[in-house]
Amino acid sequence: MKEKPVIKAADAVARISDGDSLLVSGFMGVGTPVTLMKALRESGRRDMTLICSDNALYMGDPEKATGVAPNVLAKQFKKYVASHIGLNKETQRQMLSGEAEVELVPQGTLAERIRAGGTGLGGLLTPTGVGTAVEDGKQVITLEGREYLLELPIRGDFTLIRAAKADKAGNLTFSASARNFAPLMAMAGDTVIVEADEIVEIGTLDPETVVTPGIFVDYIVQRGE
Amino acid sequence: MKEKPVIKAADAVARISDGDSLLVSGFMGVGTPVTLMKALRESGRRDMTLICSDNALYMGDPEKATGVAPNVLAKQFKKYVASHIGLNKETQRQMLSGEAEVELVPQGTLAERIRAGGTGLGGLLTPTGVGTAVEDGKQVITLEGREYLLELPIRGDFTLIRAAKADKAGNLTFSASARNFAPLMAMAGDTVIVEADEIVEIGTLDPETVVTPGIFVDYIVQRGE
Amino acid sequence: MEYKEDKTKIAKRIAGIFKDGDYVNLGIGLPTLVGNYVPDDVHITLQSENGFLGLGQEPDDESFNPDLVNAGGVPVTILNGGSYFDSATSFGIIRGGHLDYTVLGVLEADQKGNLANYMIPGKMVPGMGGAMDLLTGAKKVIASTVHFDKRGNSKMVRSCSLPLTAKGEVDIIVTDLGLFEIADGKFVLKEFFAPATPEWIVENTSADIEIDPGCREYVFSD
Amino acid sequence: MEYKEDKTKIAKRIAGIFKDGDYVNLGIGLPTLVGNYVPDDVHITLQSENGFLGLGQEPDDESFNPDLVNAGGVPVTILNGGSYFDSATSFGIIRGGHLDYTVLGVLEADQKGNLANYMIPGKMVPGMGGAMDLLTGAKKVIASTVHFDKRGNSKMVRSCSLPLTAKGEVDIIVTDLGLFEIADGKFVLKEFFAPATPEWIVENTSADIEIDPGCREYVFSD
Repeated sequence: MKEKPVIKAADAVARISDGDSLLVSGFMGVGTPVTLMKALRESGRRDMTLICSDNALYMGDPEKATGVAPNVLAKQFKKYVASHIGLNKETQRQMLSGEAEVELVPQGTLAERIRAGGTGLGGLLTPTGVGTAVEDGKQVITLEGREYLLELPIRGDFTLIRAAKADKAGNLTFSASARNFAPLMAMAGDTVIVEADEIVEIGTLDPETVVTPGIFVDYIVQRGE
Repeated sequence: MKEKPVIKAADAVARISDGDSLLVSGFMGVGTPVTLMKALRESGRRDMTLICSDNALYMGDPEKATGVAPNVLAKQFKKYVASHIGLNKETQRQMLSGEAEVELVPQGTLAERIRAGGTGLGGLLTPTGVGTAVEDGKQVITLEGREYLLELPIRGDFTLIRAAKADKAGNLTFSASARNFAPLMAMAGDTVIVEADEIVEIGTLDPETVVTPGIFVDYIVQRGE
Repeated sequence: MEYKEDKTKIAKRIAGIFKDGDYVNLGIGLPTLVGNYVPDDVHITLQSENGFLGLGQEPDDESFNPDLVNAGGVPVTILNGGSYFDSATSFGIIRGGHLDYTVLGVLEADQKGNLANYMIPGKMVPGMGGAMDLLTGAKKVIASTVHFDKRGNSKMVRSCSLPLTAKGEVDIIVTDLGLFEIADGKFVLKEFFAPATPEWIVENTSADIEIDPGCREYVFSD
Repeated sequence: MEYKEDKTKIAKRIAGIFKDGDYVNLGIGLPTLVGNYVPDDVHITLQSENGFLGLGQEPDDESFNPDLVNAGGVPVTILNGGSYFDSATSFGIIRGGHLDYTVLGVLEADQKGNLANYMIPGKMVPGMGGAMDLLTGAKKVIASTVHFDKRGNSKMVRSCSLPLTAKGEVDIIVTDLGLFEIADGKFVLKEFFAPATPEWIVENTSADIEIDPGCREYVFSD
């Protein structure tokens, strides 16, 4: 089986351009590919769209910012697609000042929309959000007397995720609740970059316990490098 | 954690009534819960709907019938929902004689419809089947110039699946390509009965490698009992 | 009667609702307290919507895993029999009706079963997180709240003025004064907690409350 | 020229299309043969739509696993670096455009890129299995077929008369006479296989074929 390129974080993010959309794994900073996000910060890319479960934690002290929050502080994004931004004061500030746009998506709908983007579905019908502000501007479809919102797929130019182990064929496993959005985002990025805690040889991972098959993965980066 | 009831196959299928719909795992007989299907045959239940990837193999010799084919031979179903019935001569005969109805569903669409049924989605849009007979009677939705079929969820009164290991909390692992539809069907049955090659104590399975979480499972049957 | 906020009563009463074997999701804040009062002979399994079943206690130094947090981002443990999954499966569990109960916090709950708990326009726009899915998907939704806000207004109202988290999905409301169900566009008082009386509750709540014919005092054991 | 059916040519030519690192799904029958002719220095990964990547050779007695079969139900093995998944993920790979190529069999293929390969009304109603998804989802669809059916009719036609498996999804057609692409509602002959000549192919095919200006003979190595 052909091996995927194992490259440095700086070389990986060098492929990203200003204005690109990024799918980034992590829930409250748990599962964030921090090496890639640091390299992205150093790259100085701007005007990107960040699609991420939440904007992690920033309560005023940059030293204590977690997950994607340092990149938010570096003002790298013009738009955030997230289910929760309440614990990041800088995102709130950017939103209120109009510096950045925020699209709030219910967390389960966000997961399904990314999955739809990755699996070639044109959309999905969900009861979540019916009768709320989430309904605004969306097609409502009634089936057997129940209303559903037509939600559209989400894809990204790039996916940046963290895995526990990656074999060189790109097969991935994850660590505890750090799994969250990573397996979905792995399907939905035009280019998928994985930051792995550990990179192992092909044949090391049990095919039964692989969570994300290597077909979805383009590049592997060793965490910390 | 509370344990799920471990019961005999005959007691498990005794819960099923004439006319019920069944989701049954297996692809060409690989992954079929054969102990449950044998007990179901002995139960004499009739007029049921079988939702299964395919109708396995029956080329004329009942001794060589595989997977769900012996139940087809026992005329237990009034309707088949499947992606493939070409290797079961009895299904073909029942269809042509009008004894049973057949709904052919593309395999990927069948998987997504069952998943939608299990995850509370009202439907999904797929490009598969556009411009073919699968389109008949379905709503076509055009998004950004591309046509999609609105496909509706499938659920069953009962799910009968085979697992490799089940712990007593209902967590499941599978064996190689015998996994196929089982994890999807586990989500989509009102009552979910698992036939396990091996039943193990709670705490034996690694939470990272559980494929189907116990929340979906109602009863466990030891394969062969 | 003088009202004194009492979150413990709310948590204790909700904990008594669950049956052995139930699967439950507890929201952040007050709902999390509920876990402390589940009787020893009632085994419930807690889901954490960030991707696992079998949510356990706070970790000690040895069991601490930075990759294992609850939906509030707080370090936790996983019980034997637990399992990890991705966010799509997690919300498949939620939306698919596989949870017996979800317990959520309240900004406003109205008598049509509507709940508002995710934003105050112009003031607080944190986002809904998983709350909309939880309200829509769980078999039974329990709204948990102190009866009055800081300014003394009842959190149970005729019609929510804040943006809704979900429409008509609340089944049960437990406050520190009593337990209510929603029926025919009204709150129905099923239980009251002394020293409150049904009459006092009706008089001091800005909503239509019907006193159930079988309404009774719920007595807390210590 | 006398036509002599030659499936090996078809399999060999298709095997030469793949690049190192490609992910490919090979249909049942003729397409399965393609796997035998992929050059040693081109490493492709085969998907089996019943739920795994890394489809390997036939098993020997030792590696035989009754739970491991290909999409035709035939026992196979899995390579190092392979992985198992459920049918939704498997078809997510297919529909989501993650496969570089799918190779499928043909009853009829027409010059608009339509393919019919799953039923003959009144005669054969096996079902489409995964074929509709494969045609719709793969980046490139290769239709593989002997040029003529048993009665001598060309399988490449102006317009399919049989029920379609998918509409306008075929990119490349390889027969035992040549390699064609679809463009502007016509077959475009890109390569011919001796002893066939472009003129003979055009004359003997019941469809509109344009001979590409760069059309050349493809010479098979043994």
